[in-house]
Amino acid sequence: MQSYLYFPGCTLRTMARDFDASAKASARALGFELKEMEGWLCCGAVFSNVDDNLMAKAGPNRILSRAKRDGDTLATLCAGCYNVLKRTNLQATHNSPSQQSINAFNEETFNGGVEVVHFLEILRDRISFPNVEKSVKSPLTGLRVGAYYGCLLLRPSGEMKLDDPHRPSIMEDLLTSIGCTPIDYPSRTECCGSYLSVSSTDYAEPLASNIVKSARSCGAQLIAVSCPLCKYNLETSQLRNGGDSTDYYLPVVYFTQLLGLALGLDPQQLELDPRQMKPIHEIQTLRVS
Amino acid sequence: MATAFEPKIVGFLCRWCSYAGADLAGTNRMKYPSNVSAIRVNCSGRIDPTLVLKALSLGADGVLIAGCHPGDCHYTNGNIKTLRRFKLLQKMLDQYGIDRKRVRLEWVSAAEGEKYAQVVRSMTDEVRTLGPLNWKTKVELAA
Amino acid sequence: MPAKRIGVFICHCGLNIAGTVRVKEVVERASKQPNVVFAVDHKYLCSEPGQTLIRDSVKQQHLDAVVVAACSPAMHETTFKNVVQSAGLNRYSCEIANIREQGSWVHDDSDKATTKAHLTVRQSIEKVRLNEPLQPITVPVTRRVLVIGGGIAGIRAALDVANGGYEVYLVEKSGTIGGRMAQLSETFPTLDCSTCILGPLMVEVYRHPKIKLLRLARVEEVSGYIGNFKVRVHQEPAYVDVAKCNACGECAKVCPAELPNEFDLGLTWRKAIYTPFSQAVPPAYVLDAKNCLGLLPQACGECKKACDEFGTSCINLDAWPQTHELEVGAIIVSTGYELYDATKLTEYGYGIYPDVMTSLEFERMLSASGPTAGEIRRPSDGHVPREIVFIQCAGQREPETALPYCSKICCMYTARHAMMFRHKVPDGEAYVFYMDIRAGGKGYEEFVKRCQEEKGLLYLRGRVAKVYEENNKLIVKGVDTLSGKTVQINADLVVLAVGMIPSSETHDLASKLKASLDANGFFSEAHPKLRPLESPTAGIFLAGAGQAPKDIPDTVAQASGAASKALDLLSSPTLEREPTVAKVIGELCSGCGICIPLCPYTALSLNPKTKVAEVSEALCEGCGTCIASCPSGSLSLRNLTDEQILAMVEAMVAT
Amino acid sequence: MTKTKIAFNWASSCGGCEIAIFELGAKLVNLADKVDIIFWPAIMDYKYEDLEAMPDGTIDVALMNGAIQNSENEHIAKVLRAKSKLLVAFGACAYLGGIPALANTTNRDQIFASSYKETPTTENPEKILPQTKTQTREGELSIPEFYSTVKTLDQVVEVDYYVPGCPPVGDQVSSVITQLVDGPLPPKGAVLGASERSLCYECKRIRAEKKIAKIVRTYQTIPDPEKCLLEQGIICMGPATRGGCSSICLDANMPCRGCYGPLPRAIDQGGKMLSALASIFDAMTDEEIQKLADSVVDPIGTFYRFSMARSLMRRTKA
Repeated sequence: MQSYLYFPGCTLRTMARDFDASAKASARALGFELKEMEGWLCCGAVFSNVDDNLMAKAGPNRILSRAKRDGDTLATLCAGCYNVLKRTNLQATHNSPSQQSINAFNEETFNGGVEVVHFLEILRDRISFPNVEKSVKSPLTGLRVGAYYGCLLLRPSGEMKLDDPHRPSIMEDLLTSIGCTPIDYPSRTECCGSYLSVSSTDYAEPLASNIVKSARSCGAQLIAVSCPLCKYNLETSQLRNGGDSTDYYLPVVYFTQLLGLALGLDPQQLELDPRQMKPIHEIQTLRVS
Repeated sequence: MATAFEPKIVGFLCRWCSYAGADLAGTNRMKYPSNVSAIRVNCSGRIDPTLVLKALSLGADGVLIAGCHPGDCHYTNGNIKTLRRFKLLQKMLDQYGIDRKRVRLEWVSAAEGEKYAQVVRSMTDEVRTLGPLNWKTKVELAA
Repeated sequence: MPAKRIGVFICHCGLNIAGTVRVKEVVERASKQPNVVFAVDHKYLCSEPGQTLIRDSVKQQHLDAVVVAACSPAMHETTFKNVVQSAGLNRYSCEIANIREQGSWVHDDSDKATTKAHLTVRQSIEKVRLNEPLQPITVPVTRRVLVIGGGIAGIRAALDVANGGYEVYLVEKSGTIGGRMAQLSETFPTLDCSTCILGPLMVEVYRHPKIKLLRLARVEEVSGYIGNFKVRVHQEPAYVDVAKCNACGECAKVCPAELPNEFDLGLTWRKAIYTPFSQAVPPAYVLDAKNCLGLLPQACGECKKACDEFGTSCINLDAWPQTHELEVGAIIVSTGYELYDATKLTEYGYGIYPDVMTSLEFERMLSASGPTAGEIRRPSDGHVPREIVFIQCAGQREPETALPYCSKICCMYTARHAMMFRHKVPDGEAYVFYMDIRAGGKGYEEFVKRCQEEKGLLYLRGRVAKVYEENNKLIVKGVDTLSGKTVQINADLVVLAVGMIPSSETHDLASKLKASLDANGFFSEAHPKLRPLESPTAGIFLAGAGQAPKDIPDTVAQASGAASKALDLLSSPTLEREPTVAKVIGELCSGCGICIPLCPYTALSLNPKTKVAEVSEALCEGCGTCIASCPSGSLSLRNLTDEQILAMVEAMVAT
Repeated sequence: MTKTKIAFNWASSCGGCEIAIFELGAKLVNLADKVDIIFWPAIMDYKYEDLEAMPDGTIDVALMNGAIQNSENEHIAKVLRAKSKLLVAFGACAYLGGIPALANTTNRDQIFASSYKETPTTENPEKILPQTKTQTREGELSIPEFYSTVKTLDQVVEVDYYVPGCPPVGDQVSSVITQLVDGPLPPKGAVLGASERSLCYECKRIRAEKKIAKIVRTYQTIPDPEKCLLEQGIICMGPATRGGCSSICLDANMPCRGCYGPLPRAIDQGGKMLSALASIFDAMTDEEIQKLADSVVDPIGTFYRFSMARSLMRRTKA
């Protein structure tokens, strides 16, 4: 079975276990495996992307040089980790003075050469969406999903090169291939507030709720994301706006969970809770009647 | 000792692109090491591997040939003919045991002052790390 | 022959050289070189006193050869060769040592710069020692000019050359001359109607006895060299006899093939037989063979029937393409510009939302002859827009994602557009997003100010992040950097000031002309300041936006400049060429033939009698590729022989 | 009348040059009334002592063939030089280094290793290598010192004339000897018995356009005997090699190997041929060019087959 070296990252071990589980399960269903890399550690989150703090870059460089021992491709799920690792690898290739001091500090020379890919890329470029479509067992026909990208998947576009930063389509294409009806809404590439939701909630909160509103007003039944932090912000903003833990108006799920469902996996295995399943039940009952 | 070593690099620059590019580096006051002194030829196509070998045997530590980018040659494709000779020369340099880094072919356009400066910087560094060639003495010692 | 007496002259160039290079030391060391009988320095050798110094020293010191160590030969080689010549020496007994551009300006360390300067001087001494006196090669000049591109630049240049008394071929790829300018409604800053000022010039070209207009034509092949170009031009037939056609338009009425009208950028439709626009020159219909239902075999022929009925019968569907072999002495390139593909700027949604349009499309809409007869309407629903947003620098000054450069004209026409809008829709609101206003030019700043103040335009200093559609409005999200706030405008129409790029065939043409292009694909000039009208390739001159983005006044100025350059070249029946060409040592050449196929100018051939190679000096450009390939060393380049190159190498490495 | 005193001697060579002289046969006899051969170890029993015993300048013309590869070669070259009025480097080895000089692509240790240890036919369990001095019961034995770098004759002694060829062709040899005996003597350093133009000048093959789309080696094809070999993709050194050999190899449908050496104005025979060959590669893109370049097997061995010792670089990095 084709397998990809895989970097989960902290959140997927804690808050976002569902992301990790659903991705691994869907991968298996699609005939490949996510093989967790040896001795991974925290990618340093977006803090590693600042230029003037080399210490923060030591972590991701270590991860990559370790990954390089076991392969030249490293798969990621969390948009944050993806962004950090891909850009760290890119910076390393330039072998700048700062890179040299990082290497000196880490006592291991890393000058790039790891292809950091996002799970979505594997589906698009290696498996191909038509093939995904072939392996769909129970298509989510009629489910209106608003794909939400946020920033880290796409920007800076010059470095990430995943998709058009202004009008991306990779998630929509995936959703279409599993039967959903993707919803185009203006805020799908806007910022969710990131960590500001912790430090300065008042500023971040409107950003997130706008996204939800905009998705909703365009008729989305559900938002699909690829970043635990985005998911957190989109959900909590809804709680703050009168929703409560048992029933809030626009469920946010990981795209891998929808993929899993379409591939005929069991909701428990994908760690989908009832309220997230609600819209899916709706369309299914719709289909029955 | 090795740090004191300043390589002597002979530069053959085509008049229309690379020499103009080198001039541009000057006009923009870009700084680069003084190890390459340039000989202006009309076209990189003028350069014959024999001249490169002679330069090396005379005591040059490196030779830089620079011409227009493929397709931009002022003489249609003189630079392609240089490329043909260069690739075969590289093969022979390997046999001689002369590091390929000592003989470089670069495309530098009249607009690429910074590229020229960069080429000179990197080549000077590389040849400095390789150390002196002094071929003549090597040959005599090998007697 | 006795050893040459060499004089070395070293320039301070003020502090440009002397600031880093210890000139006195270089003089000192130069004077110790073999054959150097005189060495001296001067503050500015290129100045009159400097030149006199050289001239006098040559006489007093009885010098046979001179080395001038100064700026790049690209700057003053000719100057100093002239000086040496005026002092009675052969101009090829002068060599330039470049100790400024490739010396003092690029090295900080005074010791190193000085040493390098010395080596460079030594190289030149070695070269000049072995130089042979040469006489320039004179070649005849074909006193005719080819102008490529029939826009305002080509029109102006053609007229100037023709009025100067020489024949001109004007090659235009489309069915009419006029180019971009014909598409404009008004022109800034004077607001006079574009076609009104262009029209007469177009007619003048058409009527001019010395101008031969070749429309629907393309340059296929260019050979030869300055003064003696041979150009093959391929011309598609118009299928309509210009002499007979009275542009009645009956043919178009019956033509069944409809397609987007390029002149209106596809905002209107035209037939397969059509006239590009009402003032087109020549004033006749053209058949667009590609979109005609069929000529071979003839599928329709309605147009011909109609035309014959009306008695004019000027349509000939059996016309064939023509090939013209032109012989000209000079070529003026005025190939103009196209617009950057706005669909690449996905943040603005051009091509997705019908009401996002380019400035040129808006321009057509403003034009009385345009799709809406000058009314401003939304392409989507034809309503008059109330809120309109102009986005300047769309895809410009963005090295990472789009064009790195500024197209120079957008600030001006955007002001005009916004002003025209407010004029036509008084109760409308016009917003302009800009980075900064570049209104350098006579009356330009005043014009922009006037538009802003009189018409109450809202200028917002900042970029637009994205444009998207929401209930029939275009939501424009941007930032106003002056207030530091993000702004959202719900607009009815968005106009993008997209940048100018070289027209699509520029690269192809450039390689045919052997003329180089710059990093952005525009024709590069021989010198950015001192020779802005010439391509580095001798005999080729540049006019208009094909060389760099410019507005109409600049284009016309450059066109007239290029024309006078061409006239200058044609003014004498012969011209002198560099004699530094290849030569064969006949008694050593064996005629192996290696060199023959290598010459791009077919200057080399094997003499059937002697069986050895020969060089045609009129054709040889002196690139030296043949010399490098000659296995016997019996080919050599005048004044850049292997011996000279090696002497220079030795001068550099043997210290 | 006094006869011209001639000496022949050999250094590091195959003996082919000796045979070339011997093959003069009758001509040699005709020379007999003009010349007196006073030293010719290959043919008659002379000892070095005999040579060393001669007063300096005894010999009028000495023709020495073979390259200088060991101390004996060098010693005898010096002796011969002292004893001779004119010294001629005879044949490719003396003039250019010849085939022996291909040893300059390796070195003494490697040569010894392969000759005395590695070759399958070698039986040398104690791995004994040649020593210049060996102690035996009878006393010390010595053999010449083997050089790492093969030299041309004029790299160890002053040489008056050169005669190229491996070996020099017969009629050239006799005319050279006659010229040296009867005079007038050519300017010092002249190359005798060869043309000033390249072999192509006397080559009878038909030339079309010089273009090489594919390199072909002689064992891979039977070339068209009418057409230029280079244009058939076979590396023929003709263009970079002196004529005068009456193109015997070409007549045998074999390419020129370059034994007549570089042309008067050529800085370096091999370099010049490399440049000429590469220039006519029928390839425009980087990949195509690389492919053709890679298909040239052993550039040094091909382009410097006979002229390694006299080339610009003279040897590979030891």
